[in-house]
Amino acid sequence: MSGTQEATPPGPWRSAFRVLARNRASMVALGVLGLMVLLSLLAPFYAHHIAHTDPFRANVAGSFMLDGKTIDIMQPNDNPLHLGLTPAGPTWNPSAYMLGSDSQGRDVAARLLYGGRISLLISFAAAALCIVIASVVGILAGFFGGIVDMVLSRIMDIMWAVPVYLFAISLSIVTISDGLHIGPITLEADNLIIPIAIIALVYMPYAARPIRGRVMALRNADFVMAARSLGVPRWRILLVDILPNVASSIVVLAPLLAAFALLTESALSFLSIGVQAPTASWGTIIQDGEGLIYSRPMVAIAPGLAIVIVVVALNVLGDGMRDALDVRETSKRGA
Amino acid sequence: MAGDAPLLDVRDLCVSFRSGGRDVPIIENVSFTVCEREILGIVGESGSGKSVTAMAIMRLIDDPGVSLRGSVRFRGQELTTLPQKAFRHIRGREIAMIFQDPMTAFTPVYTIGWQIDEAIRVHERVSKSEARARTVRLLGDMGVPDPERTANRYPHQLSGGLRQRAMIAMALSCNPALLIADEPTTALDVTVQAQILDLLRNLRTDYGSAVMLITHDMGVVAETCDHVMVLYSGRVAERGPASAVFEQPAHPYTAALLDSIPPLTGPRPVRLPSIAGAPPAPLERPSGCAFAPRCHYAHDACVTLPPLVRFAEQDVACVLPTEGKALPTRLLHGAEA
Amino acid sequence: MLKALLQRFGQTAFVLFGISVLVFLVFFATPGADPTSRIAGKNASPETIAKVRQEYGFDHPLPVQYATMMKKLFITQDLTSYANRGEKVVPELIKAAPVTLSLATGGAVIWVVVSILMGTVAAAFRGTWIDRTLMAIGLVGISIPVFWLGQVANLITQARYHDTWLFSWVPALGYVPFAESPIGWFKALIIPWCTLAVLFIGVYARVLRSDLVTVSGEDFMRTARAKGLTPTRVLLVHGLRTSMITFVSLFGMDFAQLIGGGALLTEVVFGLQGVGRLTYQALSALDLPLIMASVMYSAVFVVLANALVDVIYIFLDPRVRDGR
Amino acid sequence: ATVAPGAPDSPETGGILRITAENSGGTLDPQISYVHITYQMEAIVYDGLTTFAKTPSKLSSHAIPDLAEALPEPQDGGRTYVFHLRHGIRFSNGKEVTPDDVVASMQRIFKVNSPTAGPYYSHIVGGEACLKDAEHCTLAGGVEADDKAWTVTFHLTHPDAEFFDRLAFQHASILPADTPTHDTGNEAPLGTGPYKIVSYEPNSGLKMERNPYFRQWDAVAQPAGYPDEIHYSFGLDPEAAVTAIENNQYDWMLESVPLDRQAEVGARFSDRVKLIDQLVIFYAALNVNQPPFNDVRVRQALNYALNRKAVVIYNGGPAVSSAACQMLPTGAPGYEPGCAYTKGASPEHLAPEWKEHDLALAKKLVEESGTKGQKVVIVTPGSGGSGAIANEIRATLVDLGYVASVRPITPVIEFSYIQNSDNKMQIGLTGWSADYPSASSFLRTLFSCATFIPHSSNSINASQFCDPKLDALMDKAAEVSLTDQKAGDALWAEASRALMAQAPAVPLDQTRRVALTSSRVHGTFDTPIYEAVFSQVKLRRAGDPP
Amino acid sequence: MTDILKAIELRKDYRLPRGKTLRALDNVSLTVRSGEVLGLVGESGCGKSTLGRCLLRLTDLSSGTILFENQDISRMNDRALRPVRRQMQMVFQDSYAALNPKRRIGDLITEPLRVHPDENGQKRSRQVIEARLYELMDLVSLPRSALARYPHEFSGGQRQRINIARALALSPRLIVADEPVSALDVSVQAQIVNLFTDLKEQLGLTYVFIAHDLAVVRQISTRVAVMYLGAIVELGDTDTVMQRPAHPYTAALISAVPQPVIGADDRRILLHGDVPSPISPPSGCRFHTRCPKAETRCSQDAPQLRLIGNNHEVSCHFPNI
Ligand SMILES: Nc1ncnc2c1ncn2[C@@H]1O[C@H](COP(=O)(O)OP(=O)(O)OP(=O)(O)O)[C@@H](O)[C@H]1O
Ligand SMILES: Nc1ncnc2c1ncn2[C@@H]1O[C@H](COP(=O)(O)OP(=O)(O)OP(=O)(O)O)[C@@H](O)[C@H]1O
Ligand SMILES: [Mg+2]
Ligand SMILES: [Mg+2]
Repeated sequence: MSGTQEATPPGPWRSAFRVLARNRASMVALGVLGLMVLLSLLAPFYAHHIAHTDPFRANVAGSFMLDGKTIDIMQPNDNPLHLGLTPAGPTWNPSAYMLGSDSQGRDVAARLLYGGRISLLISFAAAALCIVIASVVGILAGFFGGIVDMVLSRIMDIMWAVPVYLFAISLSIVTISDGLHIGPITLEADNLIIPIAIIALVYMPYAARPIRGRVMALRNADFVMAARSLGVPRWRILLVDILPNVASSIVVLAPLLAAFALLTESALSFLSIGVQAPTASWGTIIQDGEGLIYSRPMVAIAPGLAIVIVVVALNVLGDGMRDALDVRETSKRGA
Repeated sequence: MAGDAPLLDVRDLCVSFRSGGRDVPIIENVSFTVCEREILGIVGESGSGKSVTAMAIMRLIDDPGVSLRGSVRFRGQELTTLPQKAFRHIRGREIAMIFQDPMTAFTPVYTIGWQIDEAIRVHERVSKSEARARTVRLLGDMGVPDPERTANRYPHQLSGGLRQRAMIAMALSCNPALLIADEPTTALDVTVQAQILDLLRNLRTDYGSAVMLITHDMGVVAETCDHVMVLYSGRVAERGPASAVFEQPAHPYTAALLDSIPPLTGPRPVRLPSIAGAPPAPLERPSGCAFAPRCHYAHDACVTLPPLVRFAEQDVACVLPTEGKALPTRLLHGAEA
Repeated sequence: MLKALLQRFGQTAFVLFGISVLVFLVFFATPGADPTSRIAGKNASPETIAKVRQEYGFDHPLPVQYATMMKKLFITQDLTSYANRGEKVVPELIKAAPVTLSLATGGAVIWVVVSILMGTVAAAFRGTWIDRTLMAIGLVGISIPVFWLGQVANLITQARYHDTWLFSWVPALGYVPFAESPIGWFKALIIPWCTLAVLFIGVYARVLRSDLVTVSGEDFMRTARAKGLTPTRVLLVHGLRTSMITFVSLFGMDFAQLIGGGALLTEVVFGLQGVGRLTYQALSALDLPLIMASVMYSAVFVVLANALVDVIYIFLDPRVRDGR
Repeated sequence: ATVAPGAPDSPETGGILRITAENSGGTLDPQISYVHITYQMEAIVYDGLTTFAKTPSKLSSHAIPDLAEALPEPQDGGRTYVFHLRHGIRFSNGKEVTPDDVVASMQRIFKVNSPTAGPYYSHIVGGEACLKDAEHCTLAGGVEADDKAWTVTFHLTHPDAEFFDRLAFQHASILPADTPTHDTGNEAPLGTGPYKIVSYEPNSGLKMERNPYFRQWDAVAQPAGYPDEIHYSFGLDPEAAVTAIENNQYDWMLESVPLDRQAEVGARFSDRVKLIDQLVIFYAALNVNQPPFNDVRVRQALNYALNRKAVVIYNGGPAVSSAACQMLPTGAPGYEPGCAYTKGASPEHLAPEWKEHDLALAKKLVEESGTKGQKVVIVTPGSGGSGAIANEIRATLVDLGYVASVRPITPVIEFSYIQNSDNKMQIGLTGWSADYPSASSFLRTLFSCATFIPHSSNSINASQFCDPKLDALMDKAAEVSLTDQKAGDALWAEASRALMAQAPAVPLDQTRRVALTSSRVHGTFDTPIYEAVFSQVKLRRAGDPP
Repeated sequence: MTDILKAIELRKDYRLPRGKTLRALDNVSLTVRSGEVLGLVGESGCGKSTLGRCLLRLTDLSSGTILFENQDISRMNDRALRPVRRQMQMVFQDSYAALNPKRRIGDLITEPLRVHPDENGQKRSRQVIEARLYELMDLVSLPRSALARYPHEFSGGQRQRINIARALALSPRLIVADEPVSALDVSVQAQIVNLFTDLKEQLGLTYVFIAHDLAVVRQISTRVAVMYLGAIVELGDTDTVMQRPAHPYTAALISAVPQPVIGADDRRILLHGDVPSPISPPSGCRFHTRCPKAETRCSQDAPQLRLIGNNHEVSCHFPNI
């Protein structure tokens, strides 16, 4: 199988990428994610140049133009008691409250795009942070074993014994009340780092356990034994032999964690303990929409759909990456 | 030694898999016969297509990209076109199969006895207790100590040798006419292997079954088989009565294979005769003789695919015999003079 | 066996201790969490506040407070809430448990049955459009935020289409005890069950399918086919049975988390007064005794369920039985 | 049909009233609980010596006699009151109410550390001592029973114009003398009203049945009840509650109809909607000790700049919300219309009502103060509608040139958070509703020097406002009210104007409750203090015309 | 000939779950003489690999002493062992598992050169490393084009060559080869066996060659040790042991090997039963449960390894002299 072609063959990463590139579903998912990211990056452009609104500024007393007519954003009702004010509904016109207004008179479509920025940012950042922490914990526990493993595993046991959402909610409520003050570092309650860190932390055991398991398996692998018999120092074994081999397991976790993070973020924000106003995320928009679900369900439905689409795309991508990076798959191809 | 009408008649069997958008031919035009009570050995290096041949006969390849050509006749009945439902009555009852790794070939969550009972009860309408009685008897016949208790044990509780015996017992549970054994002793120790081979050898007298024994160990073939077929890279290199093949291999590959086995007795060669290189991957298989790139005797004629020709008692896919340049008779090296 | 049991017990105790200390410390580290002024009531005079502080023992050092709280929680079981004065916490939890148990059990029945069906069918038709469709449905199920799904379900069944024949039977949100009316109980819970199950159906169907696919490449599946068994029997009796081992371990974890309050979003959206919602309310009200009790409760359940899964393992997998 | 004991003999008597609420109110102990829903619930279970009318009346109506035969004349310059107890009133166990029960109940206020023990009752002679040493509280010389004359005499350390109102508040409910002197929690003590609480689970529900020993003694103070039983269910959020009531699964909900549903409810069930006035004011407290609000011009600027129209819209539009210009809600004693901070008005020249915000003037004031560009953090409860208003204030402050941000805080903590001077709150959103109708419970409670306690979370004066001149004015108003209600009210109105001139808060709006009933419910039962008196709900039987 | 490695009464226990222990090595003593090839045979699970690893100190011993060139290495820690490591290397059975799948062949082979300083204690330069690399590639007949490739792109035989090249990089004196040819096809096996033979001649190496295939062991080794259940039962010169096995187990083992010759030898000694579990080994002589010659004594006292001829040791009460 070797020797016939002279050109340098692709490395395992590159060839995995090629497999991924051939997977149509993954590519579609990647496209959808890219589109979502692009749309959210375009949020200011949309808000300023198309919709002409400030999606963070309350505008209940205002009005807008549609087809030459002036429409009040908050529309009074003509029931006998004059009860209730209903925000403008979807116009399906990108330049004028395309998806309607929320209860503060803000353009839902523009907020959806801005919310996407925050939701995606949190989801990606939390996944990245989680992976970093989990890798450190998992690799330390798996590689050094013994007492290090004992302590870290017990900590993970404790974290894992509390349902994930409960854990996240507890941490959020605690930090939301007055931000976070650790020594000289002060994080205001509305700092995005707080939800990011919380989400990263609660999913840490989820990611760290498989990493630990993988490292433990690798620690007893023949090639590590071989490296030891060559007199390679431990830190170098860790760096050169273990890390690159757990890397694929770690990378595969990324999209899944991003999906979890997005769902968790939206749940926290839905409970008003995630992203704090005036910043918007898809979860906070759903929360805004909860108060309008009977009169203007679109406010809650639109961000929900956005979440579903992104999470589906992340999961598909995750599946594709798992197939592409599967270690057994690679070895089978070479056998 | 063997019955006259062939029990199993395989003609021009070809199997290919789709992979990476291409058809990968794994075995090409493999033909052979197995007669009643005969033991046929199929040898070849890893990846030469031995298992695929066996699985193709049993129609056990469920890869969606597989394509199968040729004919497999069992007692005159064409198997390749038989509907799945009808085929199930042949599987396990007429043709049974045992696999290389007795560790993984049993479902881990059921007892050995349960699994053998199941094999009996699929094909015959017997009560549970009758089935169990037969299971116990079979296990006893296979030399399993304390068969009643063993039947109630789980696969992981048995040693490799016992497991393989149980496997054979399961295969024999419906008295099959043909037993296909895919490397049944590779995972076992030599001393245990000797016991299992002994068992297999006695099957034809005790159960009247023919055996297709797949192995990569020439020693096992020499000790056990009546006939032998040598596969090289998915094609038949040579086939014929074992005595003839071992005495005078007609294919340079067979000869080289035999030579490269270090002898257990007699003088030790300083260096072992070895074959340079490695067998080609299916996709890189030459269109001519697949062995030519590694062959001492390769010459211009080898660029075309050599047909199977009759040489002495065996059939061989090599041009040498037709060119009259047959290989020298093999020194009976290893046997104590 | 006894030793293993003791070890388990020790681990449980350790985990509980760790969590309780953590909760306790975090609570007192939270600014504004000092419950004294809330207990005393708005506009209470400083004397009253001092009295309350003394009465509730907030003037003792933290370790003493911790010990007192643990004693009240586990031994005398008369721990009272800080937010709802006079409310005993343990009975609250005991009353909330059946709600959560009903929700989780019903949801579990649905998701187990449906996901086994989906997973098995998809595996049996591997590579066909049936497989792809089922797995895509599962994926969407995984991706829907449960609180959103619940809201949409409510919108449809409680408001938009409540007047139609389709949903006119749907009762008001809330829990109906089984003992009070089994039919009411069922009607009140069926929509929450389905909502809760959607996520898990997706997860389990996918896990089961991929497990079955992996298993179908195993030697023993080939053996089973070689015996002449029908494909259905091979898949169900040999494949599914073996795959159930992973399935059950996953199930144990998830079910435990739900019983322990993990279904709180569902409980919140459907107005079910279960453990999850209780915990959420306790957290929102920074009601330490209730937080402590419910977190302990949920940890106990998670740990217990893990132990239970180990036991079930022994039934399902004879290899585990022999300590292999 | 035979009528149950204590029930009005009317064809509308009977049935079960089903009430839903999102949360229970915690402890049932009437002398401890300080939440509105318990107040409302227990109004028909307990009685005080005085009470508020349980039939429709004005918002500003004062206390009337209940267990007392009549309101006694003040003696000793308003420091002594002799109450004649009614005869033959029984607790729900059949025991008669005696003067000793009254004395014990007054002592119990201190013994159980009732939240209002200090602010409302410590001026009873012996009260201060009781605050310090609750266990041995006797109120000796303060409350005296006379079994022969069947009277109870109260001695106060100083005159109190609101004494009857305070005795009407639920913390002064009369309980049997042998009621345990600790928080009874989920067990309700015995009461004298038409109903008794028979079961209570804070997370699922509460049941009331008729008190078999109740006989109506005064149809206004404690009328006999129509429903045979009253059931509360806890756990349904308001959205779901509306749906459930629309579908006639419940009769009444304790929360207001959420904004989202008001249009729908108004259109489909206008005959089943009740709009109930409340004595409540929403406001933003401005910390007069923290920049930039330590400058009166900035406080006035914000008052000018904030668009109350938006605030009204957030709270449901003009039908249910009205813009507030002062810290006394409309309808409170001493309230006089007048708006200092709207276009064309000033503290010296009041406009009759709020018309339009005046951003230009506000900007000018800010310019003068030289505080532009400073950072302002708006503290708001983390959930509910306050967030939107906080956001509106943020936008306004940004318009005025500040760098403003919103900090939402868990609702349960927010109230005490903004009170604690250690937190250096600048501006905090909150609301205040009175326990009884009086000007002092708004002005004096929220803005007098005495109610600012530094470094404490129980410092109701979140603005940290202390002006001895205003204090003196309020003292005078209280004193005059003792003898001349009208003159007193005028003084309170003056105090309110004086307070607003200093603008230690931004009054936002006053809202009405939007209540929805099932189609079974009729009868008038909405009253100002209790908002609804459930004993007065009449339920249609099946088959009755709707 | 000098002794390069001396193992004295090695014992290795593995802890198993539930407090059981498995004695994988029980009082194994052995010397490896400079320049010889010591073949180590025995059935699966008898402790061959464990012994191999212990000899190289890749696992900790439970007890016993190992002298490498008269230096006690049995208690050294990883750091102290490092200089010793370059003198002794291991080649593994599973050629794929022994190579890090994520690294290029060139990097894998030069790894030891990079982590060990040269004779003068200096870090090796790129040029030196490269030169050595090409030397090694030639030694094991690998094409240079292989350098930039990854392990999965090679056949089993080629991978085993890579493993051998890496083991040779630091010019060790002793190589422990743990079943290096068992996973290979016969035709490739012959190539590798020849390679081992050639390298030994060229570089003057000493091998401990572990295999379960007696024929291979006979081909390559000068002395043979036969193991059974964690103990050495027979030890002697290859020809002596193969032609006149003294231990009944060795005899059965040799006779059980199938030979590619028709009608070779039908006087087979068939053992009964399976190898007992090492967790609960039989009392007395461990082989007595399967031994055709077992007597009561065998189940009571365990025989010691004793010299019965020139260089020929056996642990049996009734050896075939
Ligand atoms: N399902 C499949 N799809 C693609 N290729 C396959 C499949 N099954 C087997 N092959 C390929 O067919 C070739 C022959 O495989 P086979 O299992 O028959 O070899 P074998 O002779 O039995 O070897 P071994 O001695 O290792 O068992 C191998 O190259 C293998 O990779
Ligand atoms: N890490 C370990 N933990 C527990 N037991 C082990 C471990 N490694 C090996 N063993 C056990 O020790 C015994 C000897 O193992 P070892 O690998 O040395 O045998 P071996 O002779 O090399 O076998 P094989 O021929 O299968 O490679 C076996 O019973 C094995 O199960
Ligand atoms: Mg095979
Ligand atoms: Mg080994």
